[in-house]
Amino acid sequence: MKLLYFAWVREKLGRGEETLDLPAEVRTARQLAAYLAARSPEYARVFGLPNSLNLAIDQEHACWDQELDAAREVAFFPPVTGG
Amino acid sequence: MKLLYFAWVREKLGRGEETLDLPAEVRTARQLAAYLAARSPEYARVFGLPNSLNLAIDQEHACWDQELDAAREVAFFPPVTGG
Amino acid sequence: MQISVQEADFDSAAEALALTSGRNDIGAVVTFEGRVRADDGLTALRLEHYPGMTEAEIARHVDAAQARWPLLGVRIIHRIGRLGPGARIVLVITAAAHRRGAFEAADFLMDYLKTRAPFWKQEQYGDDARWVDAKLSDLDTARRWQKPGQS
Amino acid sequence: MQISVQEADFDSAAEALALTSGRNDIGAVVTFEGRVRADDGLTALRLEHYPGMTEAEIARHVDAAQARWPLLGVRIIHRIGRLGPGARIVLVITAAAHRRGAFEAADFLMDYLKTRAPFWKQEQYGDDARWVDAKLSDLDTARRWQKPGQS
Repeated sequence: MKLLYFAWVREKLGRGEETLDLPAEVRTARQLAAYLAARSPEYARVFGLPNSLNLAIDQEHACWDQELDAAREVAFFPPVTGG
Repeated sequence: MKLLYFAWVREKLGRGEETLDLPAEVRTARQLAAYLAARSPEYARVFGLPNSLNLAIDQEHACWDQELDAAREVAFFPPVTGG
Repeated sequence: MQISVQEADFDSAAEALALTSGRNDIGAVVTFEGRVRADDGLTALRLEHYPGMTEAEIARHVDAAQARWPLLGVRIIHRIGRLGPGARIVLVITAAAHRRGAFEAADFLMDYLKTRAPFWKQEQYGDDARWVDAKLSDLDTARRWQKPGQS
Repeated sequence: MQISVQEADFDSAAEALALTSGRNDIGAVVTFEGRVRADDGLTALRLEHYPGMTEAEIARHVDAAQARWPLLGVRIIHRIGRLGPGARIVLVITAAAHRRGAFEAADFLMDYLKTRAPFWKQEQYGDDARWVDAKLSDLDTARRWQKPGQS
């Protein structure tokens, strides 16, 4: 699965995207965040408090309890500030 | 006193402005309309039904029962349709 | 604030530039342009106004808008005379630090231009001409801006 | 509708012309331009976005606006990259027969660009840079457009 990171999420993780093979038990966005938080202290700092993050599944805004199903890409980012 | 007429008021009266010496008993805009209505059938058609007209006293929107006082000019016109 | 009543056409972009150039405190610029629609075979509009009162009445409403929203610039142009289909009639530009004030003030000013500024439109359909009736819906729209207790 | 996300500056007047030229059914054109304010000594903004999602998300909101108001044209440009004080950031143009739809749709689209389109702003103050926090007031403002029952 392709993961994308934007704004300070990208800066804190030191990368804008990566591709991971996820274990079968990671079925929701919340489970994905928990899985990522366990990878390293950097990931724990970003994904330990997912309430300050938003996410998109296949380029649509999504909720933490949404199923990943056959998603091709998941993006994590702070609340948007365009306009 | 200078009287000004706009849009169909001007067309129906056949003039855009005129200056009249008003009798002392014409003290309000409503009394002025009644005075004008008595001048001729053309004026009666316009000023006999003042509810379809608006007016301004010295270039400010005014009400029919407003006193003319020392007004220099009074204008009669249909509801405005700019913009 | 600058208010013009004129027969000549206007250039909205040049007006917006004049209002905002060299300023770094403006975050939002709202431009409203009104145009002549060729509904029902209309061949032209003719616009008449009350010289002197028009400018004073618009200035009063710009003052009211400036008292209500923190505006950094206002420009109003209203055309008079004969205007063909597609012609520009009216321009309102509002500039502010934030978008809410700019949007609301432009909307407010258009409502008051429609319901208070002494302009009258005559529609021409070939040789036939008729004065446009005021719309009750415009009065209702303008009434949105009244505060409780105002009539 | 035409949606662009670009580093290049834009010309609002040329965009409005392209949207409306040759049409006699448009009575109202509302243009919103957002600009960089130099508040508190800001030296630049840097704007980042999510390519692909940005365009799709904006298109969804333009569709929603077109379903809600009888629009005759919509043009949206959002800039990305480094923008200095006074620079244009965002353009929304709406065209309609009547002014109410044009005003409301432009206002609606700006609220949704602020709260849903995946852009992120970083403020630069000399060598210091900080990501802009989302404003709760923007969410409240966008919520005005929800119909009863929507969350």
